[in-house]
Amino acid sequence: MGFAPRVLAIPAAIGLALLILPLTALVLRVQWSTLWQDITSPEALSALGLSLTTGLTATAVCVVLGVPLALLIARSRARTAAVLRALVTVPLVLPPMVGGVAMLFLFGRTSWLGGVLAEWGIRVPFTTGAVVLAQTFVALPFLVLALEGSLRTTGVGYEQAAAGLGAGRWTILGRVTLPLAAPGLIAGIVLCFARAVGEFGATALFAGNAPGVTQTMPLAIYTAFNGAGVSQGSAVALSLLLLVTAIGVLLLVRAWRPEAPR
Amino acid sequence: MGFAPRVLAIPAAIGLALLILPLTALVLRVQWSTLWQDITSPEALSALGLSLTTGLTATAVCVVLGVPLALLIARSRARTAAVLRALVTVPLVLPPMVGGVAMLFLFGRTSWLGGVLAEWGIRVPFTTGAVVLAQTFVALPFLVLALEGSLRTTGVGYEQAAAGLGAGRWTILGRVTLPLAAPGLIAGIVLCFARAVGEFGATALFAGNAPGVTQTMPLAIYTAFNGAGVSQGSAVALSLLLLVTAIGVLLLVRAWRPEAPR
Amino acid sequence: AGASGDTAPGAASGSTADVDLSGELTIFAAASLATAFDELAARFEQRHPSLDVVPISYDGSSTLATQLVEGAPADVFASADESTMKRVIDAGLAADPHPFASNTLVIAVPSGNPAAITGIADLGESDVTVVLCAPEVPCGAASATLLARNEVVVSPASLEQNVTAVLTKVAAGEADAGLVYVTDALRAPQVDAVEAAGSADIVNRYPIAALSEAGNPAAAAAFVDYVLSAEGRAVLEGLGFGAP
Amino acid sequence: MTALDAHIVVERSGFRLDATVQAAPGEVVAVMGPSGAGKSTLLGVLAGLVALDAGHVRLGDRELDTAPRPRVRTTPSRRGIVLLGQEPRLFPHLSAHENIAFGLRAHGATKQVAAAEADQWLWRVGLDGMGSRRPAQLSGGQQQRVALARALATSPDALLLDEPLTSLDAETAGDVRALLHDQLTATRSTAIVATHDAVDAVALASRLLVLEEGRVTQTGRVREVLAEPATRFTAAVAGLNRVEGEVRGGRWQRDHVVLAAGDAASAPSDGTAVAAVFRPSAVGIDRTEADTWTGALRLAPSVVEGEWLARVTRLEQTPGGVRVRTVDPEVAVDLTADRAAELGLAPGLPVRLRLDAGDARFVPLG
Amino acid sequence: MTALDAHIVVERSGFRLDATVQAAPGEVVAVMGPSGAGKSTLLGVLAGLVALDAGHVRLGDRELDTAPRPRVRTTPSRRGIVLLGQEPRLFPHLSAHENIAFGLRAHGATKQVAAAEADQWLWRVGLDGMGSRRPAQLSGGQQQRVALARALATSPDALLLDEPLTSLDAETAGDVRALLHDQLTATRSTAIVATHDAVDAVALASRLLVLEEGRVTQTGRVREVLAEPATRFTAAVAGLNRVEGEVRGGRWQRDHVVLAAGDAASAPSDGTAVAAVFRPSAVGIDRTEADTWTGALRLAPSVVEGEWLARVTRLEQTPGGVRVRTVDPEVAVDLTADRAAELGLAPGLPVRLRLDAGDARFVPLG
Ligand SMILES: Nc1ncnc2c1ncn2[C@@H]1O[C@H](COP(=O)(O)OP(=O)(O)OP(=O)(O)O)[C@@H](O)[C@H]1O
Ligand SMILES: Nc1ncnc2c1ncn2[C@@H]1O[C@H](COP(=O)(O)OP(=O)(O)OP(=O)(O)O)[C@@H](O)[C@H]1O
Ligand SMILES: [Mg+2]
Ligand SMILES: [Mg+2]
Repeated sequence: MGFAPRVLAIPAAIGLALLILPLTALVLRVQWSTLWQDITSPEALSALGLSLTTGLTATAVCVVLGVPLALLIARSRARTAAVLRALVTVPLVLPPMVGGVAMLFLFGRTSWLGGVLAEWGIRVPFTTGAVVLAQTFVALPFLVLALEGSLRTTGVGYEQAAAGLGAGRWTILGRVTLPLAAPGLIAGIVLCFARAVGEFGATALFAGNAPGVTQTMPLAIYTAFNGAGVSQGSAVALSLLLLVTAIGVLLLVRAWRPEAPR
Repeated sequence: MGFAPRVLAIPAAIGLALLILPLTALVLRVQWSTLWQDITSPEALSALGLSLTTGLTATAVCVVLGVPLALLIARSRARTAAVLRALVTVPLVLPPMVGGVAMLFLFGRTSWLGGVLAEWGIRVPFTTGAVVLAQTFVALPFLVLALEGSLRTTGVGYEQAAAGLGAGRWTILGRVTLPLAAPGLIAGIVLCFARAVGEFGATALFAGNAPGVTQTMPLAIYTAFNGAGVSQGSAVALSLLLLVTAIGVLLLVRAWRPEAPR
Repeated sequence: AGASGDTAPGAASGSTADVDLSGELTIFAAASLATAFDELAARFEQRHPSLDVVPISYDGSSTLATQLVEGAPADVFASADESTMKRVIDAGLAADPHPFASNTLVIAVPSGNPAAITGIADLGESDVTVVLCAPEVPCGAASATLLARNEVVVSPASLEQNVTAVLTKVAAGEADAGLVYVTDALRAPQVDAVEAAGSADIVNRYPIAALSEAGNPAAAAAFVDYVLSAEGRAVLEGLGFGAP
Repeated sequence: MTALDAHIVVERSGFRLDATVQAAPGEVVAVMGPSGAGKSTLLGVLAGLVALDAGHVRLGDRELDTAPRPRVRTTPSRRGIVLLGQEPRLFPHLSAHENIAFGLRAHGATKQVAAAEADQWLWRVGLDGMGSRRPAQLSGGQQQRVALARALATSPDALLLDEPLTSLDAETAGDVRALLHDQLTATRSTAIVATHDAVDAVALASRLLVLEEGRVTQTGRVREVLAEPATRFTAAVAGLNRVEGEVRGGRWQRDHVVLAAGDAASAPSDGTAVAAVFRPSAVGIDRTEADTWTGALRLAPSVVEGEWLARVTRLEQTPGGVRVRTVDPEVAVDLTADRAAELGLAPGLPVRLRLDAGDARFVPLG
Repeated sequence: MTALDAHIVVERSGFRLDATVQAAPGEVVAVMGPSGAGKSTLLGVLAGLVALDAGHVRLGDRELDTAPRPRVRTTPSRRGIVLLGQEPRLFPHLSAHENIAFGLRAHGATKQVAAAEADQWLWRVGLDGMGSRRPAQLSGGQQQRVALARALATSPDALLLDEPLTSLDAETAGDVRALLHDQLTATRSTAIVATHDAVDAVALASRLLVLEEGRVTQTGRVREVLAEPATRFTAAVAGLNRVEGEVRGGRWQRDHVVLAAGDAASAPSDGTAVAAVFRPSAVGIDRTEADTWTGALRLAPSVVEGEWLARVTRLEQTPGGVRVRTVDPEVAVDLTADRAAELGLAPGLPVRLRLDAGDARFVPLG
């Protein structure tokens, strides 16, 4: 544990156990007989595909919007930063379902914006786009806050050195700022993707639960859970499928680590 | 924006708008006539109290378990760290509802662990403790990942300097490691608390929904939302109450920033 | 199939079978109807080969109602209770709902009935862990009425958000008993049902309606008729739903 | 024509920098000054990293900065100026080779060209074969050399070097200094070099600017400044004693120290303030007859030209022998280790110092 | 009895450190060596920050480290050793005052005592009134002084200083050097000081250890090592020329350079390898009659004792004048600026060098 007190290994182990043991209990209850069938059903696969597509899209959107936002906050004066950070934190606190209601209120047809969009023939809710929007809404704060922490820790010393060498702003961003904040950026992307893929409440309300269009894995799990009685067999099977896939994607993200410092 | 390209202000603004506009839409729909009544009802206040107590307790537990875990990961070799990080990420991906089922499987009285606990006269589900446990389970990964990012960014240089001065491991932890990783630690605590307070799915399944014991704000909001009433007025009112309170707590966390670097 | 429903609108269903329906049919249905409506939709689609029944969106009735009010595109809405249907009607999205099924409460106990529950009076025992639906949601309201009628005072360990949560706790053995709908109890393998005295009087009715903004009004009306038809009813009854 | 022309005012609590710097095209200017004098701040302003509170920075015919209004501030990357900061700040996530290539790429070199040049530069600073190491895997001096190579490789319009040769041993420093000199001469770069070492100033620069507490106290050709230091600090840098006194009747005098002032006698009038500047090794030293300061004073003859009584305050071992510091006035005396042992000096003892007026230079105070 | 006794072996790709270090209680040992020689690694091992691959570290009668087995490794905080690293690494989140107090607190001082002592130390290093500043608000030299104060304040059993006086100007460095010397003497600390400056070594240490490419090439009393450098590096540090040759018939010879070897003649036998060591200023220089190297060779008389032909490779400006570097053999010659101008030297030109054998010291090769 580097220079940390060695006894801290004990709480660390407890923490790890707390996270892992429930999953073990879950795996122990899997009905192996129907597992293969459950996870290869067309609905499951379509939900998985949708989850991956929307999850990755939402993560990409979060990176595009969140990295600039994190930079803005990290390089603002203390007071401005505090306000911005509070604003970013708000959607986190909201139970996702309320977030979904809020988005419905914003984009739904009874709202001003929804009305305008409807006149242009654009309907946002109940589309795959709405799923991405809902996931972005709930996942963005994670990326922003995690990255901002790392950006602040890194400081501006190396950016100054790069500027002193005559590097332009984009070069500094791409070759210095982001690589140095890579641990935070990657943590942010992981949190963001995980949250987007696991997103349930906001999607259920704002995008609906239409198989093939807006029914992502969590919704499929929810439906399986509610519908098929309490055997939970297929819900658990689907959960495992989601888990394994998401971990697979995340390991790919980890593998991409261009220039890790130290 | 420091040394970052200035055009990035545009996506930053879009990101911020995406996070804030839905909340504005929500506030616009508040039924001001019944607002006061909704948020001062004894049930609402008791749920709020419970949410704050359990949320803060869960955050404290997360700090106690998560800081060591983050240190362990941040100071492990790359390969070990990757495995540990993947393990920590797993619960993030799981829809919380499934997490609740998993915890029920682990601590329920039909399980081995639950049986042992029951023999000692301890029942976990349906208690406030279960709420804290569920919240800890879903919130811990956020603290760990956000802090780990910052710890890795900081590196061990200053810890070496402190060790070179003869400082013991606890001194290094308290006076050097954590203060230097403060941005990440604070980001982690904010994410953790927000996630704990907003937690709904796992609590609903694992802890149940007994007013005063396990009915936290999100559960109260959900109940109000699904209630037979014609409008979601009180659900929205309760959401606002939760929001304002949580932001208040988070601003207090921000105010506590012992020794911010740079 | 003969039409022998006690309400008039279903009478014509046999004849509409011959109408050549086409396009897509979108159905929003309460989560507890999932098994039944999947079956009904499949049969209906078989009857009308050129009609495409879009996979049905299941969710809590309240969620579905909110979505419909905010513009969700759907042709048919089947709700789990009448007050939710009323919200949709009040928004001007549907005109005449038809009750098409009903449900009554039973006591669900873990298989084997470890706490030896024999009737509703046992739920008042202090050493029995009971979970109920929250009074705000339909099954909770019904449970409260039932308990009140039987003058049983229960201190529930939890007031669950929906039937599934009650069933999960019972199935996991965490609760000794819970009040759920018959159809739910039937679906759950690790759960046994115990008759609750007086439950027959407390009936929950499921209304269905074709939506006024339906993209495919003909198909919507036909599907409503089909659900109300004898064949539809037979399917529902096979899954434990009572007559409306 | 001047390549670089700046009047720099920076205000900070307890510190104010107010300095004018000019450099002709291709000229190398050394900046020296005590710790905290404002050298790094000055370079930071020129590089665009520190904001100007008043004044201007001009490079060639471009106005880079002006303040307070109209406020102009050119972004660092558009200045055509490269700064090697006092902390080398090698990018920890890039290898030594990539660090050098970074500067080249920032100046528009293609990938191939940058890689090839970086290889060459590694070789030039004696780090052949270490290109793939991360900075953390290099020693302090190796890092310093990579940082220098990174800055030099860019061959910019103007180069700012903040203590480029610290943490290098004498031999390596000599080689790198020669490399730096050759590079600056070959590219005819306008350069400003902050340094603490007179050797660097003499070897690299043609002009020297002395900065003390935010102000320029002396400027001119390097050797001239070092030969006629205007302040105690500059004298210390040049390794000389500097004692301020005044000229009266052809004699230079400070308290009880009197020297025959040859050419200083041509000073316009009596009472002119003049500093005597002389090498520590030019001063002769002897024990007094008495063992105590008061005793020595009692025995002291009246003022003798070129001789005075002093008290030892500190003995410092130096490679050449021993340096004896005395008060009043503050004068350092160098003597060999043997002679020091023979004299048996210790702090507090009185000594008799001798100085041949021919060994001193008399510099009128500005 | 030795306070510190270590045999240190560290293996790294392309680098192997294998050195023995000993220090008596209260002794100060200077370590010098070229950049990348392993000085910082050596100190890192002693401080417990770098793992030993073989050997041992003993402090007093405690075995701090042994390797490979039985492997003992004492945690840094239990060693009673304090290291001031090459990078000062002031804690950026603590003020200067808190940084100094940190070391004191780590050594068990109470809050009040630590605060009071920290104040005193700030004053001693000339940073009175800057205690509340964060490191980022201090100049490089000010940071260096805070770091030094932070390390010295702890008064540990053994003190390791890695280039403690870099980035300080001559005057401040002198004051801090004196402070450091007084402190080391007063506390009778055993100390190891890595430095690049012979001035530091002479002023602070009694023994000097020269480390080159991971091996100890010379060790002994500081002045003796500097007077009789065993390697080119040490000669460079001492500012001397060192030419290896051999003694034959009472004459020292290297190629066409021949000197009358006075005392070296007492060497056991002919053919003994002996290095001639002499100051650059002791060498006389003249233009040859011919303007080109080949021409000069043609005109050269047969070998003359104390005179040889050489070619100029580099001219370096120095504060004292000009240093002319020549090959073969490599000899540096110091001359005044005037004389250099008069000679009109340039790289490539042939010159005639003269050296009085009395100015050279002959050191048999070990
Ligand atoms: N960020 C800052 N905020 C406030 N004061 C500062 C800041 N940076 C430097 N200073 C102060 O400004 C003065 C000049 O600092 P500067 O770094 O320019 O000195 P310097 O001449 O480079 O010294 P050194 O030789 O020690 O590097 C110092 O007194 C320093 O304490
Ligand atoms: N972490 C590392 N991994 C691999 N090699 C290293 C590492 N750190 C240092 N080295 C190498 O070990 C050798 C010794 O380094 P060290 O820092 O001890 O040198 P030094 O004598 O202190 O040099 P300097 O005077 O430049 O500070 C160098 O060749 C360096 O490149
Ligand atoms: Mg500086
Ligand atoms: Mg070193």
